[in-house]
Amino acid sequence: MPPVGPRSGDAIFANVERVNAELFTLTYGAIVRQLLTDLEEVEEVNKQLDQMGYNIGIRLIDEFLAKSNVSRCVDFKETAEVIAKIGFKMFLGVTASVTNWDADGTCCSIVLEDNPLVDFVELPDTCQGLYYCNILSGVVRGALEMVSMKTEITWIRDMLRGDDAFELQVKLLKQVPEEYPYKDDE
Amino acid sequence: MIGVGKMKQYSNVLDRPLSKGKQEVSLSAFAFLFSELVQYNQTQVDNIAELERRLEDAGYAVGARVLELLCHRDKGNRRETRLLGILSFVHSTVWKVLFGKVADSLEKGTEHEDEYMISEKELLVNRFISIPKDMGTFNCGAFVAGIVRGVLDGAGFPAVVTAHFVPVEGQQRPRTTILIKFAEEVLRREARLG
Amino acid sequence: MATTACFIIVSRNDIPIYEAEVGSAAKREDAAQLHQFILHAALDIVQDLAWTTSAMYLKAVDRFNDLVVSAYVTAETHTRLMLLHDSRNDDGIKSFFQEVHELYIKTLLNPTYLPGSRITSSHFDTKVRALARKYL
Amino acid sequence: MEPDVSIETSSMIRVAVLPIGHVPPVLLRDYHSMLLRHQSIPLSAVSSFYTEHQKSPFAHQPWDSGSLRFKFVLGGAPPSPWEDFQSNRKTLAVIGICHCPSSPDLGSVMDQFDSACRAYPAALVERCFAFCPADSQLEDGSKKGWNLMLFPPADRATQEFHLQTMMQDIAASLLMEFEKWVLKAEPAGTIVKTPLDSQATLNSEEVIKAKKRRLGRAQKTMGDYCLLAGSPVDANLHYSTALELARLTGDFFWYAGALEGSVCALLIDRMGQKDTAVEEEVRYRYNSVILHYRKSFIQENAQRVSPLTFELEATLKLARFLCRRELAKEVVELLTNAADGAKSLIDASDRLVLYVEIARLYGTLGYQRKAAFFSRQVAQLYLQQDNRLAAISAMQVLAMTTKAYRVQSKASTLEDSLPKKETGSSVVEGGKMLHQSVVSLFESQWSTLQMVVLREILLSAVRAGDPLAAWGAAARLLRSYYPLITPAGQNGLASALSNSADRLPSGTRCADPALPFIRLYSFPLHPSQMDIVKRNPAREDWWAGAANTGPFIYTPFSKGEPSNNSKQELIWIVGEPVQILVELANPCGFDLRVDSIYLSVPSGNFDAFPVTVNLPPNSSKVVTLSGIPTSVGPVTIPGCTVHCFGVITEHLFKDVDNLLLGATQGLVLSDPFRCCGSARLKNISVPSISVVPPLPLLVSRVVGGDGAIILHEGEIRDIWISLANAGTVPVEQVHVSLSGKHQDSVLFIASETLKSALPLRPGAEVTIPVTLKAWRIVLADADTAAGRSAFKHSKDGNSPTLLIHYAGTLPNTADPSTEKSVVPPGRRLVVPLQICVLQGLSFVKARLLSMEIPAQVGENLPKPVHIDNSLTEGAVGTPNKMDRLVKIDPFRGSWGLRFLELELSNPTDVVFEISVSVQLENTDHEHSLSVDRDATEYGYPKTRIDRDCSARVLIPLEHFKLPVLDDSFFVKDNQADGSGRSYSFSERNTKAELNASIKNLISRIKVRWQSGRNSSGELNIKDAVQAALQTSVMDVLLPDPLTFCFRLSRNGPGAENIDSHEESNDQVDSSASKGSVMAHEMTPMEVMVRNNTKELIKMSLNVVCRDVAGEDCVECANATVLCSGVLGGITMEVPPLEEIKHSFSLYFLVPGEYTLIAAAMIEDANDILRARARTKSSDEPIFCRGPPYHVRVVGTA
Repeated sequence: MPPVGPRSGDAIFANVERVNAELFTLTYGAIVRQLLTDLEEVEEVNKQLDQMGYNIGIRLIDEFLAKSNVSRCVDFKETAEVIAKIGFKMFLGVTASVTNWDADGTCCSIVLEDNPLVDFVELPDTCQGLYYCNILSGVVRGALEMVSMKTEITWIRDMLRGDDAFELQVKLLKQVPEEYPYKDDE
Repeated sequence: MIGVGKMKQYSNVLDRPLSKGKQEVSLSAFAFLFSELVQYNQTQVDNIAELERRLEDAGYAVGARVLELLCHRDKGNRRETRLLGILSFVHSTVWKVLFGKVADSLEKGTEHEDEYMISEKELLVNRFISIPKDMGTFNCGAFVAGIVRGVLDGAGFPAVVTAHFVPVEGQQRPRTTILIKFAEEVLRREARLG
Repeated sequence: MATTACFIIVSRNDIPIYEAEVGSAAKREDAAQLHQFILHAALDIVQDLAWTTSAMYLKAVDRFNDLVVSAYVTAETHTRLMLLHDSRNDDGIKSFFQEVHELYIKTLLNPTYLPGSRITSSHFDTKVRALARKYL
Repeated sequence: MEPDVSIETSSMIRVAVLPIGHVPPVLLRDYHSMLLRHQSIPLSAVSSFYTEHQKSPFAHQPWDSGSLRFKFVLGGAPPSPWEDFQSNRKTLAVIGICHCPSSPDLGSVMDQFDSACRAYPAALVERCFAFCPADSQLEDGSKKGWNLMLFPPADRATQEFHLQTMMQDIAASLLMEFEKWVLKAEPAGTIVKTPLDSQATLNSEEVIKAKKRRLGRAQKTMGDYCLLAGSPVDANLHYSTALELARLTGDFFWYAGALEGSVCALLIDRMGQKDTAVEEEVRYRYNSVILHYRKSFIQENAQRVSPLTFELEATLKLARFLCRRELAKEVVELLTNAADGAKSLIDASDRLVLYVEIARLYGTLGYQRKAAFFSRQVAQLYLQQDNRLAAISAMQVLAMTTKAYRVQSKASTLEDSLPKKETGSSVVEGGKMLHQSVVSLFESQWSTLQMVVLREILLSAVRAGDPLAAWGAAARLLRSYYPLITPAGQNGLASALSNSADRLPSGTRCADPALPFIRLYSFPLHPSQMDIVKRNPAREDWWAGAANTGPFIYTPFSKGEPSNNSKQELIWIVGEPVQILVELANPCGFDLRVDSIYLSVPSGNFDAFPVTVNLPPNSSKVVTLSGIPTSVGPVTIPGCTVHCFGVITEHLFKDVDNLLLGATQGLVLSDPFRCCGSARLKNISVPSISVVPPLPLLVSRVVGGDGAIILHEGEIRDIWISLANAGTVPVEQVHVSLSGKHQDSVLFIASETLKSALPLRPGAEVTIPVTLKAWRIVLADADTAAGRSAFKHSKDGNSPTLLIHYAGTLPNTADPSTEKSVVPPGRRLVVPLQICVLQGLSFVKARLLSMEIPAQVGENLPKPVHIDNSLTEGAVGTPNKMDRLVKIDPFRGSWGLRFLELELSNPTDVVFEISVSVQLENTDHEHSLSVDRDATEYGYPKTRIDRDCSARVLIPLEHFKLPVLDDSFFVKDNQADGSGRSYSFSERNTKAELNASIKNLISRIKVRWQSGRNSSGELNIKDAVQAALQTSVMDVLLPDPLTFCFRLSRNGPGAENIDSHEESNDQVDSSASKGSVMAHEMTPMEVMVRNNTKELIKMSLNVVCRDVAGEDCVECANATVLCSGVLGGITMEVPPLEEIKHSFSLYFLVPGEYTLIAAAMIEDANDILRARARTKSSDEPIFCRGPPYHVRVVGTA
């Protein structure tokens, strides 16, 4: 009996297998550390993190659609909401909100008050310019691309840079006509 | 804008209380992250040994921190000064916190005095990773081995820690054994402390 | 408040990763140097002592003339918080150590901080000094 | 206070050892060491010399087990005020040491000795040992007094033995003296005092107490003597009484003294074997010793004298006794207390001794850092007393601390490098935690301390006048801590360096490098000119496989982190200079002059050339260091040898690498290169280099071509490359191959010329031609200015390169002996052909023109067009060229004549001349009887195009018309005009054929250009032409199914002779005149219809005659032309490829111009015809019309 409409993020999160957030956080920390050592340049690290996120995003979407019976969201507005309310919850156990819609509804912000990635993190002067959570933007971008929405994502606010929250600006570049090559093969 | 950041007190990690470690994320989130860790490191190496070393380094960074955190939070600022103490700390406390369960088993190596083994039927990091044939003996457990080494080394018990697949009869998936070989200085000290 | 108090955190490899003269006495370079020499010398004793107890706070471990060295060994055994002081207020020192320890843990957990490297965070410094004023 | 005291000290007989006369220090040390062997003389050995005069006071002397102990004090010591309190402080014997060769007069020696002895009133025995006396000395030596002992020259063993007996003798005599003393002392309680008891105290005491106290002290003293006499039991007896009395009289000081004695006695008695019981006992008693010394502290004379030193000594004694790792805690406690005493010590020298002792004890305890701390305290005390000797001692003491503070000189680290590593790796298990291993490698860790220590070393070294030590210290200070030192301070150090260098002999080496920092910048493996290729003796073409590798394959910076394990192999050649780039950094605030720097090569088979470098403040510089391998074998280059600040030092690359690694980890002060604004670069591992015997060495040069070879698009030119063997070995093998882009632009390489020149002796040179054909500039660049784009090209390295693999002799691998001797490698010379392609003529467009030139009716038969070569060859500019340019056959008709018009423009600044030529196969005219020539070429006049001009060139196409219309073409035709009709064979196939035919058509058109004298080429216009022809290719190629023509048949039949080809042209010319017709005459005419198809064609022919107005002037109302014979609807059948004649006559009434047109209605046309006619419907008839023919009618109306 498939529940009608998308299930709530909390419901899903309650049912999925979970791990200690600290393992997650520290592992992510270790990754960032490695990147900083390997790539040396902060810009490169940002790129690599985004790439990693993208890789995750394009794989994660299947699970997302499967677990939350989100009937594929057609319009961008709806999609953004789903990501914020369900997506973040079911994977990171935190909820995000969507704000700052622009007039033509192609650009909005996903705001994270609470972000397991950055527990303990403080950027030293040597790492200024590092978008520590850049992997998130990659994930969102990748996932959206799988539902055929090309987006451009930029950090508006970053707690590690002293802001009061994390704000991802998601800008819809173009929406490729609906087609789900990735939906079937599972 | 960075300057501004410094002004904001709440933004500073030192002002936030240490987390109670009750927070959780979905396993798949970790799975995705971990597989990226592995894949990234694959691009940085040209052989399995190197890859395992890098994973171990990543793990070490986690272990060293976990030790400090857990001793403070879960053991009320007691240090482990004895070999068995630290081993059980790894086997139970660390495992419980990180993997949500005590490790399946902790045994002393039969042939060597300085060897100990922590075994896990299904190591968390190996649950969602299937090793391609061409990567032979590669074991993602190297990451966990790194964590263990991080804890031990941090606590002053330097050791060589390695992860191995050990086939179990009656099951097609082998279990993973974390092999710990302590440095001789550790054993010497143990002897001195009696 | 202690007239003389020199606090350092010594990493594994016996490198000071944090140093602070937190005494009320006027800072004099030669004095500061002497303090560090004394603390450095005390490492030998701390090293032996650390393995004889599972407590982190080792109390006063050494002294030179009227300067006492108290030490606190974190779980990551190679990291030692050491305080050189002329006061005898044991509880104060203990709580000082414990709170600094917590700060250290937070610093350590920061992935961009490489264990064993200098603690450069300015917040850390300010908070440590605050604690010193509070407890010493 | 005395150094080096232990509990047992109380039992030691102090002996002053004095050099008499001049004794070389070395010898003195030697003699002293000989004495040291006899620090303890067993009583058993003494007995032989011992003669009992009276009853010995030492009742319980252990003759068999006991022994006398000596403490030799080299140079003696001033008498101590505490001698009475502790007899072991008395100098009880004096031993003079004299080296006879240096002091010939023994008499004076004795005098000196005697005078020396006067300084030791307490001495009971005095002997002067005179070593290796001359014979003369031997005899007069014997005359002299009894206390001169001669040691005749002899082997060591003998001397040892001699000395032993002497010592035993001394021991014996001392023993007897002790007995005397004790006996003497017993009855009369001699008053013994210490500086401690003031007159006051003595007087104030009441008699009894004073007596008791005296007795007690006497007992204590006797105890001391018993101890010295090696009789602990007797000693103990005296001590116990002494203790008793001292306790009663509250004589704490002496109580403590006695107690010390008793402990010593206890230990002596136990023969030094310690069990816990003893240890416990000693600990207990000594604590009370310490306690009582403290008790005996008397306020009023505290300033003058205090028992503190004794308390401290006692403490040290206990500490030394307990000094074991297990008891560390206790010992530390004792030592800490002792250290506390220091500040209340009055005498600075006492403090010195105290600290020295504490340092030592901590050292033995294994607390190096503690030891270092107190050593430094000692050093500071020394430095307070401002004299050279003190400075020297300070320096030495500090030197001992350097290890603990990790500021060792490299010189010292070299020795203990191994254990150091071991400990390092134990902390860093497996050395995996990179940053940790780095830290332990890096010099600067606890900078605050380290800088202080180094400064002190520098200071003491300067005072002590040890320039080398000073230099080393300054160097370490500057190198490791420059970031923490102010520019002023840096300058100070710099001058310190040069000052100390001034005091050093030139060419002095120091283990500690100062500045600059040197890192490997890059390792230019061979310049591509000298690539070395491993030669596989097995395969003949050893270059294969190596060939495809471009010149830049060996790039030292490979992707991924520097993996030192996978080191590159690198081969150098004896006698061929090599270069290595290193980067120097001077992060300090002064100008740094590096007098010389060169690669240091321990393997020694390398001549390194020194260079001088000046580094401004905070600057870095990349320097090329060169050298020449001198002999075969491996070469290792760990670093550079630098002569800077007047001293020569070794700078190892790996040190800097570690430092930089540390910097990346944020573990070290700073990265010297970064702060000089130099970029960070991956650290480069020195490849493992091996030197091989000389190889041939080819160098290339493009003859005349300085730099790039400039060609216009499509230009073909020869260039000459000269190859010279600059090596010392002849070139035996050579193989030329191509690589890089545009390989096809190299048309020909005369590798044979090269081969034939082999073997190429050293110095020999050979020149080979290479033919190049310039490629086309890609349109992208075409629009950019020709010149620029051309140069860009040459930069892109998209010119081809010649790879010349060559090698010297191959050792004949036949015999196995040479098998193991490795084959000398081959080499590869890379000759990049720097081709710059300039844009040439640019092709604007091609289009098809068609024009119609009416034919004349004449007497002759129309003949198929054909031109014989005689006229074409180089016939440029001959008068009749025009009609060749545009070929008109008046009879065949030039109807629908087609031209290809090429429009060319010349954007360059040179003049081009275009010449068009068309090539024809004669097979086109298989029906003509012309003798078969495989190809004829039509030349057309050259067209000159000035710079920035454009010109048109016409190429007539009718030569291409095919004689026969057969179906194979229709299919193509059909494809060509894309009519959807279906055919037997597949489209693709036919399309291919079509294109083929077009291609072949096009390929016969060549447009060549020429510019200046030696640059010429061909214009590539194929595509353009194809585009132009594509649509109408059919019309170009295909003939009409029927061709018509008219002629006047006035000279009857038979005139039609087709074999008169020769004069065809002039006939054509004359035809116009001949073909004129008279009015008012019956003019017989013929119309001929030729069937160009392969099938018979049925048709009805119509002939129409029109006047200039275009009116049909036969079939109209007022006809101006009368005709006999049929003109319309003539049905006829024309067999394939045949002609049919139809005769008729016309009678022109009016002179003028008329036009005859023949047309035919083809019945039941087949597909071919329909296709040709491009009709769809099958029923509609096909109408076929010939070209118009003009007839000029002359005459009068």
